[in-house]
Amino acid sequence: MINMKVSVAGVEFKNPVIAASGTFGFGKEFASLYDLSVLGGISLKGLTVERREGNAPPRIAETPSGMLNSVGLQNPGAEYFVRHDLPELRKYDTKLIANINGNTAEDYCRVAEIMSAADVDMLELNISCPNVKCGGMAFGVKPESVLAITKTVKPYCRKPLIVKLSPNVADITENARAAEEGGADAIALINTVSGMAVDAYSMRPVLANVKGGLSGPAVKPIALRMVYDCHNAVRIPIIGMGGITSGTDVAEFMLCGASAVQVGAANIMNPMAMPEIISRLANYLTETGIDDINSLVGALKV
Amino acid sequence: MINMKVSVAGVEFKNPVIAASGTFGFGKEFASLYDLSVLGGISLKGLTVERREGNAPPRIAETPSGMLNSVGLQNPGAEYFVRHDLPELRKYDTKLIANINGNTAEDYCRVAEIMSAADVDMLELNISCPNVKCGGMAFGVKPESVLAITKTVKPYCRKPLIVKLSPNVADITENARAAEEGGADAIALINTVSGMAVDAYSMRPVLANVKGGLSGPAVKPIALRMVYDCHNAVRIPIIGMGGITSGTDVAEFMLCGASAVQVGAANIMNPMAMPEIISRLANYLTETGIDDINSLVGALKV
Amino acid sequence: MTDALFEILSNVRVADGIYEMTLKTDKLPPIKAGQFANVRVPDRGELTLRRPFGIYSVDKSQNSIKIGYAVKGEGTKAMASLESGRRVQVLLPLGNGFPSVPKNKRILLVGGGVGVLPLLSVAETAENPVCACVGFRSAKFACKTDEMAALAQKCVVATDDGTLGEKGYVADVAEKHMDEFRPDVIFACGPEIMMKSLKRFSSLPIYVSLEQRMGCGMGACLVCSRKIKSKDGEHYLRVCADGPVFAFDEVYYD
Amino acid sequence: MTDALFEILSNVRVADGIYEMTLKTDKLPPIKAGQFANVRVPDRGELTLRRPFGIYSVDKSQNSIKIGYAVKGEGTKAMASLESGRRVQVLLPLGNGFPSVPKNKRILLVGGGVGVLPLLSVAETAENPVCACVGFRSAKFACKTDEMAALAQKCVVATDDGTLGEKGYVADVAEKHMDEFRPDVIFACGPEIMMKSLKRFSSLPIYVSLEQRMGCGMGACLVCSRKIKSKDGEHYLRVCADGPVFAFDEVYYD
Ligand SMILES: Cc1cc2nc3c(=O)[nH]c(=O)nc-3n(C[C@H](O)[C@H](O)[C@H](O)COP(=O)(O)OP(=O)(O)OC[C@H]3O[C@@H](n4cnc5c(N)ncnc54)[C@H](O)[C@@H]3O)c2cc1C
Ligand SMILES: Cc1cc2nc3c(=O)[nH]c(=O)nc-3n(C[C@H](O)[C@H](O)[C@H](O)COP(=O)(O)OP(=O)(O)OC[C@H]3O[C@@H](n4cnc5c(N)ncnc54)[C@H](O)[C@@H]3O)c2cc1C
Ligand SMILES: Cc1cc2nc3c(=O)[nH]c(=O)nc-3n(C[C@H](O)[C@H](O)[C@H](O)COP(=O)(O)O)c2cc1C
Ligand SMILES: Cc1cc2nc3c(=O)[nH]c(=O)nc-3n(C[C@H](O)[C@H](O)[C@H](O)COP(=O)(O)O)c2cc1C
Ligand code: FES
Ligand code: FES
Repeated sequence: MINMKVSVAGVEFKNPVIAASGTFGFGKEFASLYDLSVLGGISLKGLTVERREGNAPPRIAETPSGMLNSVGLQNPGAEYFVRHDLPELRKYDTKLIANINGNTAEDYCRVAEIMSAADVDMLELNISCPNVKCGGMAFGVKPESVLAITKTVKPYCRKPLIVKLSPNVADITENARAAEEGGADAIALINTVSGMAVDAYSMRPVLANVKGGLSGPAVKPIALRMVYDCHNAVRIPIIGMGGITSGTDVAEFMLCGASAVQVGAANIMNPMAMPEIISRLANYLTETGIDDINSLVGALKV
Repeated sequence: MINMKVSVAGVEFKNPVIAASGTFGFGKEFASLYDLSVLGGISLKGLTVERREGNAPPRIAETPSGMLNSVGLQNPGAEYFVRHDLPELRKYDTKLIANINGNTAEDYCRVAEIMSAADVDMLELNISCPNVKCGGMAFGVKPESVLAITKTVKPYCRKPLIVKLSPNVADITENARAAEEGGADAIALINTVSGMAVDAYSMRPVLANVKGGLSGPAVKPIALRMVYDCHNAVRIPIIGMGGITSGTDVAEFMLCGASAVQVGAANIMNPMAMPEIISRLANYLTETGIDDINSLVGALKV
Repeated sequence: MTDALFEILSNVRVADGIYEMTLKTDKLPPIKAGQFANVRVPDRGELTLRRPFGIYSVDKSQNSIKIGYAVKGEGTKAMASLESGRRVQVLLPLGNGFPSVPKNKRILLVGGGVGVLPLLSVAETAENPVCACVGFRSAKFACKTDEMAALAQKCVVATDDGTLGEKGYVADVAEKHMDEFRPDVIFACGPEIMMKSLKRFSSLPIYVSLEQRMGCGMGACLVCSRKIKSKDGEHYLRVCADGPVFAFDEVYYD
Repeated sequence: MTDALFEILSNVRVADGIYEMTLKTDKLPPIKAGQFANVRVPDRGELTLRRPFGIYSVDKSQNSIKIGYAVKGEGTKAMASLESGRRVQVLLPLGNGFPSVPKNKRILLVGGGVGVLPLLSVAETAENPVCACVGFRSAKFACKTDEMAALAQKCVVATDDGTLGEKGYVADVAEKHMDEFRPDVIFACGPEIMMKSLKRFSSLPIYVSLEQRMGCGMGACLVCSRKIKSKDGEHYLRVCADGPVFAFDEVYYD
């Protein structure tokens, strides 16, 4: 029997494949296509204290092997989610990660408090959303502010805390170390890369918000490089993501040092992406004769 | 008659489409496929004082809609180039840009001196190559060092100076302003994005150098965003690049604020890319009823 | 909802730049008029997003559907060159479709351009008396007018330049024929500007099928939002899952 | 050198995982034995790099060429599914090919796996006496042995597992037959490990055709370098433009 179980900051996932925040809603849409219990976990749509409407549409643009989004954290608010969506979701045998967002440090703390009291398994501090004016990325660029926000929020967390890093930085290892120092139990990377799409004929940006966050296969080389760099920089586990669409993509991230991965854009490209990725990953392990998936972590031969 | 002529820092290009450094050699290979005089210009393969061998192979990896390279500035040395390759190249009616590289500030100054004395039209300071250990990107990350190197090299330049910026930074506008302040006559962006590719089966990086520079269509959204941001930050002209493969791509960059563009990876994907792009660009101008291409620059309706 | 491989039975040009594709699968789920499909463009790995198209005709016995599409950009261009026998990944049925209205109520379908296609699904399935007014820029872009005429009690065709049917914008032409149509409810689909021009009929219930750039097409990614008026104020609703059909007076037209 | 659209005349499987594609264009430039082509995988926009393949046969009268390819990754997988009539963008001829040697000199071709294919072009065009020793992992991977046998004076086939011809690695088998081959020069193409094992023959001039990951294929981008010994020391030369054929003793094998 091949072992696919991985453990991140004490939380055990049945396999390393987790749905990435914002691309999987609160899971219910996908539940009508397949059993969510096959998933390692689900990182839920980013939550804020209050309901948020998000940015003006259009909010998505296709780019070569990628996509830009500018959703801007549309969500019903953390408490609403806990009451209306969580109970149904909890019926599945999969780990749940609450993705925490805010405009201010207080907001973050408040959502961390609410979600710490709720029946979720981990918290993911999103300080890297490029699509909201205040909050989001503002906290995630400078190592000092990564350190400060992590330290501030950590005491409100009664679940293991993941800090999700932005790739829009000069040296991601500084921010990884700042998160570690601030008390993060794990880091997740990458969030989307700031980008833009233009319609040459209308002479307008495709997104109403002008800029958006790039994700999908196009960013995979950037994400792999950042995971690899962070693996050499911090001791806490890494959840890798950015452009994963196949079982071998998962292996590539783990070889670079990720203990688990998240799958985002692929869910949008192909609603059956995650079960397919998980079964391909199992095939890959068989083909390569690996009996414990954990042996991949950081095993890149350089 | 539609005007395709653009002028960058006083140098007039017959059209805004320039071959990007490193993807076009010294032109002679492409000269056997088409007349180089159709081009706006050519930015030559990066030159150093001494001949350089570059990095160990493999030096290229395919990524989704992109490619990674780790050439590491293989070149025959600036003086050798001037003697052996420049005379032949100068026969074509197109502008030539010398791409200047070095390990130390002195190196940069020396190449700037050599190329200032040679029959080229502009100099392009490459402080953003991610593929060499010392030099290159080290000078291009921090605004202070961009300012310092620009200031140091500028006095040796007897041709208009372009400073080529790295995208591997948190805020490219700071570096654009630093280059402007240091005396750059124009900026060029983006150089390649630091990335990595892994072979899941051999469990090794695809590139011998482990990391490489990402370019091609995958990076276009990142490049457009950076050109747009810089256009709002500096007064000197911008040469935009990153993933251009079509006439409308050129228009997109110009709408975001580029006065001219460079075409890199597309030459590798398709050796006829540049003449095709130029003729498509002319079609685009006809279709949209634009009679002076300069009216596109920064004309994005936001 | 199911995401399945469909085989292309046929893929033919039906008007200038407009194609009709018949797609067959093993087991087709039930589909309502006005629902849509999210189609993956095969082979073209660089095209990450699926393309949404209304399902305008369903043949349950054959497990086949028809979509009609205008060639606009890269994706539809690639689709137009696909040959019969090729397989395409399709997610369907998506969205809520047009509401069902009591059988005795008369439905008027107002369609512009390829917007007539989703309306055909109503004409095909509704047990109500159905009339239609369909408009095109010019005769060469007119599509499926015969089918509509066969399915509807009355079908008026309009073109902006008068090269087919009556000359004029579809809403103007529809207005002239209101006495004959005598609708209880209007279902509409077409360009935003056409939809906006239906304001004159707003004494009647109007349902419009909207378009928005989409990602998942199934309600999960929240990229397809549109501002919709509801009891508790204005909210961004998902065109894919909460629409694509909305009541006219809930929609903001600007 | 020309970059032109070629039409696929045929694309057939010739051994397990190995295909042969015949490509025709309007006007084929002259091509030397051992030169190669850089092929754009059609439709798959996400595959940015072309794939290099040896041109193993040229029909000047038909303006057609043949390439043979092993299905390895995404690009060759996509190529294997292309149907006749499809068009493919091809840059050719590339590289310097095998050197011409005086007509009376006997050439021994040593090929491993799909490496036999570029050698066929030598057998097809050289006016010299040509012998060949071609090796495969197993009978099911053996390709073009009949063609080689028809073109060469003598052709010995070897397989690692003995399922076809003589059992053993190709260099070992070639060594046994040296008295019959009596070569003046050896041309070789195959996996690195096979090439390395030719060291035993290095009293003879040996020319090897190398593979390296490539970009432009035409000498401009400098990504395909390989360390080569020359008079003034070791230098990175371009496999595409300075090769792909190099003298054995100029090449570093590690
Ligand atoms: C619910 C719904 C039903 C539709 N039904 C039909 C139909 O039956 N027939 C038909 O011809 N068209 C229909 N459309 C529009 C159709 O989806 C677009 O014309 C098509 O996606 C354009 O793809 P492209 O590859 O040609 O364009 P590209 O410009 O290459 O597309 C780039 C991206 O923009 C999106 N996009 C571009 N135009 C539109 C648009 N108008 N609406 C939504 N997304 C767009 C594409 O889906 C893709 O993600 C419908 C749209 C929606 C939302
Ligand atoms: C000069 C030359 C001549 C060749 N002739 C032949 C031939 O006649 N028949 C044949 O079957 N193969 C030949 N090869 C190898 C062939 O190019 C690769 O097997 C093929 O590119 C793999 O493509 P893929 O899409 O299947 O693999 P992928 O793994 O999807 O390719 C990814 C990238 O890696 C490159 N790549 C992968 N393997 C190789 C390799 N071994 N050498 C160079 N690049 C590689 C691809 O070109 C592509 O850029 C030759 C290579 C060279 C350099
Ligand atoms: C439509 C969309 C919405 C997203 N929303 C969130 C979010 O709410 N919180 C968050 O942390 N990341 C969000 N992300 C980022 C993803 O979780 C992920 O970090 C990124 O997309 C890279 O992974 P991918 O290439 O697999 O998509 C969103 C991404 C997309 C495409
Ligand atoms: C193979 C290769 C070699 C390059 N060498 C250089 C170089 O010598 N100097 C330089 O300034 N940029 C170099 N670049 C970067 C390009 O000039 C360009 O900035 C980058 O590739 C982005 O444009 P593109 O997406 O059109 O390729 C190189 C790029 C490639 C792909
Ligand atoms: S397209 Fe994803 S929610 Fe509508
Ligand atoms: S592949 Fe570009 S120089 Fe050889």
